[in-house]
Amino acid sequence: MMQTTVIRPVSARHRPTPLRRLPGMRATLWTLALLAAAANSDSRAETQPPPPVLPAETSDVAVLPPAGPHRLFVMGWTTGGANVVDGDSKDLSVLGLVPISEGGLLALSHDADRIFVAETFYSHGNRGTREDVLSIYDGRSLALLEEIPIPGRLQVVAKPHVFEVSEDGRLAYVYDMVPTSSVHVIDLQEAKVLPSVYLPGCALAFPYGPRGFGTICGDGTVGAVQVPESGATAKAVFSKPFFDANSDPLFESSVIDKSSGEAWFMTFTGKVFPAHLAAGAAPVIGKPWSVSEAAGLPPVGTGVQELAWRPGGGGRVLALHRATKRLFVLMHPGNYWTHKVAGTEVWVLDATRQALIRRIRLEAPARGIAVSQDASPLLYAMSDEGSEGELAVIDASTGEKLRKRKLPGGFAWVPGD
Amino acid sequence: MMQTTVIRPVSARHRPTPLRRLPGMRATLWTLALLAAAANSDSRAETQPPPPVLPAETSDVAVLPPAGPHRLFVMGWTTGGANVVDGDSKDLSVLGLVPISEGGLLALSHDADRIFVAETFYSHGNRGTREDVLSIYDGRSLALLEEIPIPGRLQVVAKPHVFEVSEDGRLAYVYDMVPTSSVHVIDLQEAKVLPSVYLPGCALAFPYGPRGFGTICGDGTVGAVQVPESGATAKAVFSKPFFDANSDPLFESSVIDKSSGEAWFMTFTGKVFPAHLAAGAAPVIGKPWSVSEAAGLPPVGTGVQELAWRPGGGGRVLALHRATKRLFVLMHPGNYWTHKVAGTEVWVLDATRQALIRRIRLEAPARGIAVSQDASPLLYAMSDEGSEGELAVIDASTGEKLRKRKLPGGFAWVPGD
Amino acid sequence: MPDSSGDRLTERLLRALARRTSRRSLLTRIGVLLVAAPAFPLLPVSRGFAAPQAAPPAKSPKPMTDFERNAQTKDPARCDYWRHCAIDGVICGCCGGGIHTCPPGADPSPTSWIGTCLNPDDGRSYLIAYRDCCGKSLCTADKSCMCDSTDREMPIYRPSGDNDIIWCFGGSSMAYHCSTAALVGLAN
Amino acid sequence: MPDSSGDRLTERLLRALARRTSRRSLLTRIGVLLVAAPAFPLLPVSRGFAAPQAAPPAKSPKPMTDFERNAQTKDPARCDYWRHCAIDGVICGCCGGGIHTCPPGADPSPTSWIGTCLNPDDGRSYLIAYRDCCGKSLCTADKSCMCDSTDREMPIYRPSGDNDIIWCFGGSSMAYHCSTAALVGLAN
Repeated sequence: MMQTTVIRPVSARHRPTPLRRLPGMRATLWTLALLAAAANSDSRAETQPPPPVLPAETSDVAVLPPAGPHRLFVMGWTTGGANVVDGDSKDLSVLGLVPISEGGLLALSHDADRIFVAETFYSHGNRGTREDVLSIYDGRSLALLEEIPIPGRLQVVAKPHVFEVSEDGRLAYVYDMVPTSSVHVIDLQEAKVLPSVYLPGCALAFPYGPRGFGTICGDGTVGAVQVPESGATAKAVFSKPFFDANSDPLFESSVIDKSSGEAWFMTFTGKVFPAHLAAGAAPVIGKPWSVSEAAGLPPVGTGVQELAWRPGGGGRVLALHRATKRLFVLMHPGNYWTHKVAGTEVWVLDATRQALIRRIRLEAPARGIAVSQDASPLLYAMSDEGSEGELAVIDASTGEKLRKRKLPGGFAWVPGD
Repeated sequence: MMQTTVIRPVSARHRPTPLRRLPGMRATLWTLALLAAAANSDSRAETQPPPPVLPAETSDVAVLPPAGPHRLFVMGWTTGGANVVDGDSKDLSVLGLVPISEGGLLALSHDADRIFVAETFYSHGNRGTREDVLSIYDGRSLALLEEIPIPGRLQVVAKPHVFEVSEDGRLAYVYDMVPTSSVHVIDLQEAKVLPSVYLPGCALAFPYGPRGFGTICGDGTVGAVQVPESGATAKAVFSKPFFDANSDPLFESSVIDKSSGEAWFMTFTGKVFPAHLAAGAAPVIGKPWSVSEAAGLPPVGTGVQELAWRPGGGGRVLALHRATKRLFVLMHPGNYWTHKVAGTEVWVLDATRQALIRRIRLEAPARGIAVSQDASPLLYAMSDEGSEGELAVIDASTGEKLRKRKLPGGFAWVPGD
Repeated sequence: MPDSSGDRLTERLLRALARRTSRRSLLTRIGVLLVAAPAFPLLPVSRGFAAPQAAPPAKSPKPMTDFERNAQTKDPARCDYWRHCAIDGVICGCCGGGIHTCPPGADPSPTSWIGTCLNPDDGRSYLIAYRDCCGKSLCTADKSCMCDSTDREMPIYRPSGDNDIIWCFGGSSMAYHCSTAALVGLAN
Repeated sequence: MPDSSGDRLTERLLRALARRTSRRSLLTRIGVLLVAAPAFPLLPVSRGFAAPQAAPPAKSPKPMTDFERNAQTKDPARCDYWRHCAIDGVICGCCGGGIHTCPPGADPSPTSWIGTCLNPDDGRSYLIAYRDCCGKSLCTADKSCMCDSTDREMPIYRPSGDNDIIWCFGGSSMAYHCSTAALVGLAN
C-alpha cells in the first residue's frame, strides 16, 4: 500500500544511505527474525539476538505507476480535486489527489500520462482578481507542468463535455457562457489559445477526431465544429432538428466515441439517437430506439405520474464502452422530471443490436457511473454522500460486484473515454 | 427566521413597489383569510374570495441585528469561515458566515461591531504567490471594509491568542513563527503595520490595556510587552520562571481579562497560576491553586497511568467570565498526555475563592467551550464532529441545558471576551 | 407531453425583451441576458400583483409531480418548501438569508434561472428565480439544507432552465454560497 | 514526572546543533531552525543505525501511555500505528503516500516537529518526525484517517513539540494535505 519510490529527497544535503529506499524494510526485519527463529528453533526466546534498531528514513514523494486502463479519477464538490484510484487494487486505496479548484474540471490524455485541469482562481480566495487557467499535470508525478491562462470558463456542477480534450491530446475544449455560449479552444502543445467558437443557443463539446467537436443546441439540433488548422475562426454546421428540448431533452452525458465520431444521444425518457459526426459534415442522426423497449418494457413517456424505469443521475448518467459499443445507463424507477435522481440499476445495452444485455442492481444508489475502456472493462458507480459516499467496482462484462470502499465524490473520469 | 431587512436591492433600476419589504407578507395573507372567515363564519368555503396572487419579490441582502452579548462565532477547519449564531434564539439558526480562508482566525471588537480576520491567500488556491491579510468586516452587514497586508502569520489549528485585538479595538496582535517567534502589531485605525516584536522562545499574545500583551515562554516564564506610542520597537519584560514546560506546561487557552490585566494560567494538570499584567512591569505571578483540589479531589500528577479528572480539549479549554471571575474548564477523566481529549464536563470555578461552584455534565463530549460576558452568561460547548458536530447552549449560572443544534466547528468567539 | 409551462413562460418573458423571434437569435440573447439583466424583469410580476384577479385559475386537472404533491408552505428553510421544486444547492434560509434574501455579506446574483412551482395554498403556478448568493464558500451550516429538486429542470443548452450552473454571473465573484427562490410572478 | 523523554531528547538534538547553551538562545534557534533546517539531522539516526547495538535497551519499567499499550505495528494507515503516538492530521498513507512518503505531487515539508514513540516490537523508543505534506487541499479520502494523538505533545511555545502547527514551513505553500511519521532515530 505504501508508495516507496523515491523521486525527490527532502534535501540533497542528506548523505545517501544504503537504506534510503525502504520498500522492504519491515519485510527484511521479518525475514531476519524468521531466519533466526528457524536456525534456533529450540532455543528460548530470550537467547535470540536482539532485533536490530530500525533505520532512519528520509522523506520522499510517491509517484504513480503508469496508468493502466483501470485508473479512475473521482471528484466531489468539496474534495479539493480528483482522488486517483486503481480499480484493480483490492482495497481501492487512494493513490493521490489531482488538485482542482472548487468548480473546476479534469480531462485526461488518452493514456492518462497527462492530466488537464480547467479551473478558476480568485486572488483572495472567494474574492479579488479572477484568473481562469488550464493546468497541466504529469500523470505519474502529479507535478504541475504548466498553467495556460484561458479566456474564461463556465462554473457548473461536474458534468461531461464542459471540459474535454481531443483524442490525440492536442486540443482542449472549454465551454463558457459569458458573454455568450462559446467553446474556447486551446492548443495544448503550443500552450496557445485559438479563436473561440461562438455557439449561441448551444452548449457542451463532444470531441471527435483531431479537431472536431459536437455540440447540443436548444432548438433540437446537434452542431459540428471543425477547428481549422489555419487558426481561422471555426464555423458550426447543424443537423436537422431531431429532439424537442421542451418535451424530452437530451442528457448532457450523451456519449461520443472520440475516435470514430459515433455518438449516442439519449433523452430523459431513454430514447437513444445514434449519430455520426465527421469533419466538415453536418451531424447525421440515425433512427432512435428506446432503452425501455430494448429491455422488453413498454415505451416510456413524459408523464409526471408515469412510473417507469428511467435514466437519471447527478453527473455521468450514460457511459460508453467504445470497443464493444456497449452503453451503460444509470436507471431508477421514477416519473418524468426525476432525471437527477440517483440510479439503483445500471442497464447494459448493445448499441449495435439495440438490445439489453444485462441489468445490474447497485448496492448503493449511484449519482454517476464510469466504464473503463479495455477488454476487461470495469464499471464504477459513485454514491457521493459526502464522506459516507461509496465507490463500487463492478465487472462490466458479468455484473459481478468486485470491490467497494467509502470515498467522497460522485463524478469520475477514466483514460481513453 | 427569515432576514428581511433590505439593505441592498439587486438593482437600483428596479422600481420600488409598496411590497418590496415583505416581512409580514404571509402574515398579512393569513390575517385577511381569518378576517374573511370571521365575517362569513357561516358561509361556505367556496364562496370566499379567492386568495390574492402572491406578490413578486426583489432580492435583497440580510443584515445582522446589532450584536448582543450572546452572539457567537463558530468555526471549523472546513466551514469556510465562522458561522454567526445568536445564543438566545430558539433554534440557534445561523445568521451569516464571516468568510475566513482555511487556517485563518477571527477577532472581534469589544461589542462585535467590527470583525477582524487574519488570513493567508495563495494566488492560485494552494499555490502561487502568498499574501497575508488582515480583513476587516462590518459587524452587521458583514461587508468587507478593508484588507490590510500584514508581514506574515502562523498557520495553525484554531486556538486562542494566535490572533487577538486590544480591548479598545485599536491594535491587532498576529503571532508568527517565521523567521522566528514574533508578534506583528497592526494599528487598526491607521491601517498601519507597527514594528514587529521578536519574542524568541515565546509564543502567543494575551492583550491587556490599550497597548499591552503577555506571552508564554518555553523557559517557564511569562513575558509582558508594552507597544510604545512612539512607534519604537517594543521590548518584553519577563516574570520569574514559575512553570516547567517539560513536566507540566501551561495551556495555550489560559485566560486574561483584557481590561484589568488579571490572568489565570492553567497547566495540563489543572494547576492555576493567578497573574497580573500591567504596563511597564514584569508579570506578577501569584500562588498557584489546583482545579482538582478546588473540587475537593486529590492533587493530580503527571503519570501516564494516573487516571484523574483533567482539563483538555481541541481549542478553548478554559474560559473566563470576567465580571464574576469565574473560570470554566473543559474536563475529562484521563491520564497525563490527554490534554486534547474532548471534555465530558465543564467545571465552573470561582477564581477569587479558588473553589468549585458546579460541575456541568455535557451531553456530547466537547472540543471547545466559550462563555458570554454579560450578567446572564451562556456557556457554549462545541463537539466538532464535522457536519455531525453539535453546539450546546447552557445557562452558565445554573448549568441548565437550554438549546442545541447540529453545527460544524469546534472553536468559537464571543464579544467582550 | 410534460408540464413545460415553465420553459414556455420563460421564453415568453425573453420574447417580450427580445425584438426578434427566431429561436437562434433568442437563444443568443439568453447568453447575453444572463450577464446583462439586472434580474429578470418585473413584467409578469406587476401584471400578477398590481390588480388581483377576480378568480384564481381553476385547479389544474393535470397530474402533479411528486414534489408538488408533498410540498409544504410553512417552512421555507426545508427542501420540500413549495418554491424549491427545482432548486439545486443550499437553501439560503439556513445560512442567515431568506427565501429571497442573501445572508449578510453575500452577493445576490443579478442573474438566475427560472423555475415554475405550484403553490398548494392557492393552486397557482408561479415563476421562481433561483438566484444564487455568491462570494463566499459553500454554506455548511446544515447539511439537511442541501436540496436537489428538478421539476421542469433543463439541460445546460437551455441555460435559463438549468440548476447545475453556478448562477453568480455579473456579481463580484463566482464563489457559490447558497441559493434563494424569489417569486417573480405568475406562471399562468 | 511525566514521560518527557521526547522533549528532553529533542532538546539534546538541538543542543548538539546549537553552540550555546542558554535556554533563551537555544529556543531562539528553534525558531530559525524550523525554517532553515533541511529536516532534522541524521545525527542520532546514523548513531542508531550504523552499528546495531549489541543488546536492546532493557524494557522500560515506566508505565506506558494508553496509546502505547494499544499500538500496533502492522498497518501504518491506521491511527493506532505505533509511530502515530502524537500525530495530528490525516495520515498520508491513506492519500497515496506512506509513512515517510508524500502522495504524488505533494511537497514534503523540510521542517517538522519531533515526537517520541515506543515501538512495541522491539521495546525501543524512536524519534518520529511528523513532516506534513503540503501544497494541496486537505486529503478527504477517508475520514477514519484523521488522527489526533498527543503523547508528549507540547504547546506552541515549545514549537518543536507542537502538533497543531501547520508544518509546511520552507516549502512552496502552507496548504496542508496530510502528515507523515518518518523515523529519524533512536530516542534512548
